[in-house]
Amino acid sequence: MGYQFNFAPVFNNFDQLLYGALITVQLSFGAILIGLLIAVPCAAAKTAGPAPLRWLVSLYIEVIRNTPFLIQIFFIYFSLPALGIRFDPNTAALVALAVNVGAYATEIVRAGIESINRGQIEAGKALGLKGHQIFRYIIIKPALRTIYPALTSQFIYLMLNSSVVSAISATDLAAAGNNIQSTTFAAFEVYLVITAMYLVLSLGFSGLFSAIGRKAFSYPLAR
Amino acid sequence: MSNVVPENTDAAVIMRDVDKWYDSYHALTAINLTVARGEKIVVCGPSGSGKSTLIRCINQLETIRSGTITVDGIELTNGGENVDKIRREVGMVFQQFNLFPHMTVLENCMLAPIKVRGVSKAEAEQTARRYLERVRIPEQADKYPAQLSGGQQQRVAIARALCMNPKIMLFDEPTSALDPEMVNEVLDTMIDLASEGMTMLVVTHEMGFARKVADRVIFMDKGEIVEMGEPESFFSNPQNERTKTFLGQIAH
Amino acid sequence: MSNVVPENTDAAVIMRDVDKWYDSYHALTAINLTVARGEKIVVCGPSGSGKSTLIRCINQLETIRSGTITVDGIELTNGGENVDKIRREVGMVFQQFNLFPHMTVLENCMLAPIKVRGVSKAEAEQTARRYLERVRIPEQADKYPAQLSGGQQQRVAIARALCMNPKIMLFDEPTSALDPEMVNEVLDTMIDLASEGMTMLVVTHEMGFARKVADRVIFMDKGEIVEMGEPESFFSNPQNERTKTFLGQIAH
Amino acid sequence: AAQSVEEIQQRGTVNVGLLVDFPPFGILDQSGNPDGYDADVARLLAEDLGVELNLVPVTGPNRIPYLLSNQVDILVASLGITPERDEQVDFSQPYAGIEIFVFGDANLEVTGPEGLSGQNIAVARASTQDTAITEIAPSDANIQRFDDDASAVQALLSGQTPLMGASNVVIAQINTMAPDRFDTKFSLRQQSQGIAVRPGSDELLGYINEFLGRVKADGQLNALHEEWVGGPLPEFVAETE
Amino acid sequence: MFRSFGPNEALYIITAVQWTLLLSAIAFAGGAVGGMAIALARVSAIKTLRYAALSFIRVFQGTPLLMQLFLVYFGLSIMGVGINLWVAAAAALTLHASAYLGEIWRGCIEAVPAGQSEASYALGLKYGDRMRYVVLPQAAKISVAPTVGFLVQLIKATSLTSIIGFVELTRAGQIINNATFQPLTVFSLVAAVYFVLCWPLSMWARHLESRFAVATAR
Ligand SMILES: Nc1ncnc2c1ncn2[C@@H]1O[C@H](COP(=O)(O)OP(=O)(O)OP(=O)(O)O)[C@@H](O)[C@H]1O
Ligand SMILES: Nc1ncnc2c1ncn2[C@@H]1O[C@H](COP(=O)(O)OP(=O)(O)OP(=O)(O)O)[C@@H](O)[C@H]1O
Ligand SMILES: [Mg+2]
Ligand SMILES: [Mg+2]
Repeated sequence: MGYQFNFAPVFNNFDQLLYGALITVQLSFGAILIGLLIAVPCAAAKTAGPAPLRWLVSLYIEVIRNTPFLIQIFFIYFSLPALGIRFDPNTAALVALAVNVGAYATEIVRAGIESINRGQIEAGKALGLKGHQIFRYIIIKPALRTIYPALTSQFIYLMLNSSVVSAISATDLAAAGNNIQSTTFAAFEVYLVITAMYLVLSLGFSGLFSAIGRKAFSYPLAR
Repeated sequence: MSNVVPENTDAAVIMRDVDKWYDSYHALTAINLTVARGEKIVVCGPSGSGKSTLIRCINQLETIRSGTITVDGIELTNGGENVDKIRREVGMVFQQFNLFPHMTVLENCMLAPIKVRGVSKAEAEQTARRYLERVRIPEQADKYPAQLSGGQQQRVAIARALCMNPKIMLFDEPTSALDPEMVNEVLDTMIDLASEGMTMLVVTHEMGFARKVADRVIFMDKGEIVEMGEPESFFSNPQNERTKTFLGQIAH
Repeated sequence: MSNVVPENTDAAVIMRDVDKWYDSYHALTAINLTVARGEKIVVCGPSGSGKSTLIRCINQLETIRSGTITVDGIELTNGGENVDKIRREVGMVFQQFNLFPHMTVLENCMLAPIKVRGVSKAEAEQTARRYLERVRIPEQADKYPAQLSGGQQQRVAIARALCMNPKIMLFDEPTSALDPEMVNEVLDTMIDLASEGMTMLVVTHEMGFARKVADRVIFMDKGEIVEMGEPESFFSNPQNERTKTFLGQIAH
Repeated sequence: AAQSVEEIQQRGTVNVGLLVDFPPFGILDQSGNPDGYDADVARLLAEDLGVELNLVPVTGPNRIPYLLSNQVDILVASLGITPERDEQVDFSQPYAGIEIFVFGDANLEVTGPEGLSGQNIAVARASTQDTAITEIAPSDANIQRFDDDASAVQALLSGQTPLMGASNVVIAQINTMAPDRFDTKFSLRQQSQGIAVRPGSDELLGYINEFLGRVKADGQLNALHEEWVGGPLPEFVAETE
Repeated sequence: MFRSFGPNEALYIITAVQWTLLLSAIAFAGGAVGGMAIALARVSAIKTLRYAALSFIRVFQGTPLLMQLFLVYFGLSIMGVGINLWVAAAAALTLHASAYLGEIWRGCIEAVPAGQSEASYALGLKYGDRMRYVVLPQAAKISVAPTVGFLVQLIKATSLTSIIGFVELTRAGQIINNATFQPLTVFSLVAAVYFVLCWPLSMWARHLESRFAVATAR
């Protein structure tokens, strides 16, 4: 109603938005990679590890899954320095995202491991393979294939969630938008464009992930 | 062939007073069995009688509560390091094939030799191709399990086990998940293997196979070995009541 | 109810030049079939020949591409409102029973009469109990489907369909999901029904039932009606080659 | 859309946007209601208008959008009067004033803009400090922008940044909190704060200016300032007509 | 002006949980209605409806809730719909929840065997009765576990309303932190309160899931 849309400020600063998007992509991929490196051993520990380790992993998963990401990132950036642990904002964002996605991915990967037929493990044992070899060569790939769709949506959710890291002055896409918005006051226009950019990113991510999935899991499934 | 041979140091498998419990369920009771090298044994009996449990104890896929099992002169104590030694010498073929779906046929056959025996890739491949030839599917080497018929899959499973050069082969109902027209191709492979002198323990209800190949047939019921004998006398003149009933049923 | 009623005004079902496609797959080709009121027809044929498709077209669980189907004098045009009218007059029993698992037997039987015919709850219950009596399981009225045996479930399914007072009943392999010992209890129920004059189209391979009950037997292959005749001549003297082969197979 | 006094009086309430995380200007009291200098000024104004007061907590970066999108009628939100903002909103004469400084780690030698080189400096996004530091900082200074002043203070206190842009008021508070850890480096500018209305609301703005003139003259505003900030209104505010 | 962290501050944070709960309740209620509509549209026979629902899901599952909050908040008022914080938060959360619940429930509806619908057709039941008496009751049973699981996600998602200034649990924590400068204490407390809310729900969801797995295993 009488509102004059003005996208000029947005497009004049589009390079900032692109840079922010680049950071968002970097943060997301970094977190996904580290998150997987956390998740796979944690899931292994939770299915086959000693009791105290299982308990520890459960604690990690439950704490992360039952508290908001925003609180987690405040905690990491503002509270950890009191314990002598200090990250710059983008690193703190990366750590928070990785720790967060690691917990979710652990649960997903664990479900995948548990979906593997016992017969596969027994066949490995009967061939003389050791526990870790069975995990590495027999279990993990089919397990990841089973849970790949769930993992993919979790990764996309993580990328969207990363918009929160601007609260600790990380310089992601949302922060770039906030900066432009706060100097140009074209709030609606800025958020509209950013939202569209996130949509493009998430569509791009799911396209990319399914391409990776097709490549990585090309073996045929039994009918 | 030599039968109840107690202190036979040269036996392939010696089971002495073996008892196996699943929690409170007594699955095997006082099993005594000696298998000579090169001997072929067929195990039959009703469902739930403990046939699978028996042969799974031999390569310790199940742990026993009491008694001793000696395989190829190595005594098997629960969870000890001997388990690894023994599993290297014992090949096993399952009802459900259990091929690794994410590896080609060739990769399925090469994995254990490389990782367990430490042979080179080239050598593992050579061995794998030799055994695939022997089970008569050399041309399937680069396919994935899901692309093969059940009979072909089971033959790959046999080749995979053979690639470890085992001294003893265990078979747990290798043909019962197969469509009827594929049973024979797998049995033929097993007959070949038997004729080459492999020590074999086979759980099966294929009585034709038993008659042709077995040195001894064992009948189990409720966790016990109820009757044991050469196929001729076993089939024509069973001693035990339960054996008679059972043979009557499967003859149909 | 006046509609385009071609020659036989009194027929229960008339199919004229019916063609059915699943995308690019031609499932039914030029089907012509007239079913008189009170007639019992058995449909048989190899798997995939289109038997289910044929009877599912009659109450438009499948939509046809061309041709006409007239049921009880009402012409069925795809998606039109006549569909509702027709479904009220046609009962159907499936291979997999398809009882509603979250309702008791009684509720299963009462749902459609109340919601579709708008009868009162009391009346629906009375009807339901009557038909449960007729299929001989009045005492199961308050159980849930999962608490019944397969044969009992199928009889409930028949009762449920009867509660709508249909003029025609369709059966799609009603006994093939049942354990052998339950087949007869369901067939008996169907024989009862037939003897009371119900128009029935039954897909089944129970040839004993066909001999006893059918006025005509239809043999289908590759989406076509290949042969049609009275049971006596159909079984003793089939004309078509494919029919002969097929009857030879199922006779075993 | 422009706003008129009549419209507000007819409605019977005035919606005033203010910060609640900017002590002592905007805070929440023990029971969670907005309070502070800004809140009291708003109360005075509502009383003067003869209408109910509806205090709407806003955040630093979103203050102006709140106003422009009609969420609030007026901002009494410690909004520093700057030329850029003046293009977006209409400012009243100053009702408060602060001086903003670069402030930080006592062990750090910083005397002017060149001292910011290579340093991390925390500011509240879109605050006057942000603008001022962005203007003067060398290109290799790393300005970290947070959603509000408190987060920036938090970054300084937790050691995440050695420096921040802060007002005299915030500095006073940090010093009571952590005496001797930090000191003032150099002044950025004196900053008057104004009450803001949507552009074109001239009549409303006239009313507010007249109101501010009165309460400055009769000492009411000064009393509030004494109460909350602990000193009289700064000269450059009190003088302005 | 600086306070130290005491019982009053703790109480302030803990009482803010009521807003978190209220927001969650609103979002869940709105999401339940919207989600049901989306789920039904997704399995509808009408192509346009299916595609419309799919686009809705793509957009709302493909963009951050944070942006949705900003957009709804500033956007609706720009369009002349004068709204307050409550309406904005409720609207954005409802849209968000609708998209996710819609997808979850669609899966549950599709998990009801096709034979159930066919039997209903064959009995002459119309769309409404078929859904209401046959399909939805069965889908509902399957949906309990994933729905409870999503509720946890929703409770956590309400923390994002703090970014548009809504004073719920997270924002209360920030405010107290700004006054006390004891982030370790403050954020630990806030996290603990969320944990107390969410953990029992997570456990319940897991319990339901395993019970269902057992039920379907037979
Ligand atoms: N992991 C297990 N836990 C508990 N009980 C088991 C387990 N495995 C087998 N059993 C029980 O032990 C008994 C013997 O089982 P086993 O599998 O050896 O029988 P089988 O003779 O091989 O029967 P089948 O012909 O059906 O394969 C059965 O009663 C079975 O229920
Ligand atoms: N929904 C469908 N989509 C595509 N093709 C279908 C569909 N339903 C059936 N068909 C195909 O149509 C053909 C006829 O199917 P139909 O179910 O009528 O066979 P049938 O004679 O009932 O077989 P059976 O004895 O196995 O039940 C089959 O080749 C089948 O694969
Ligand atoms: Mg067995
Ligand atoms: Mg069929």
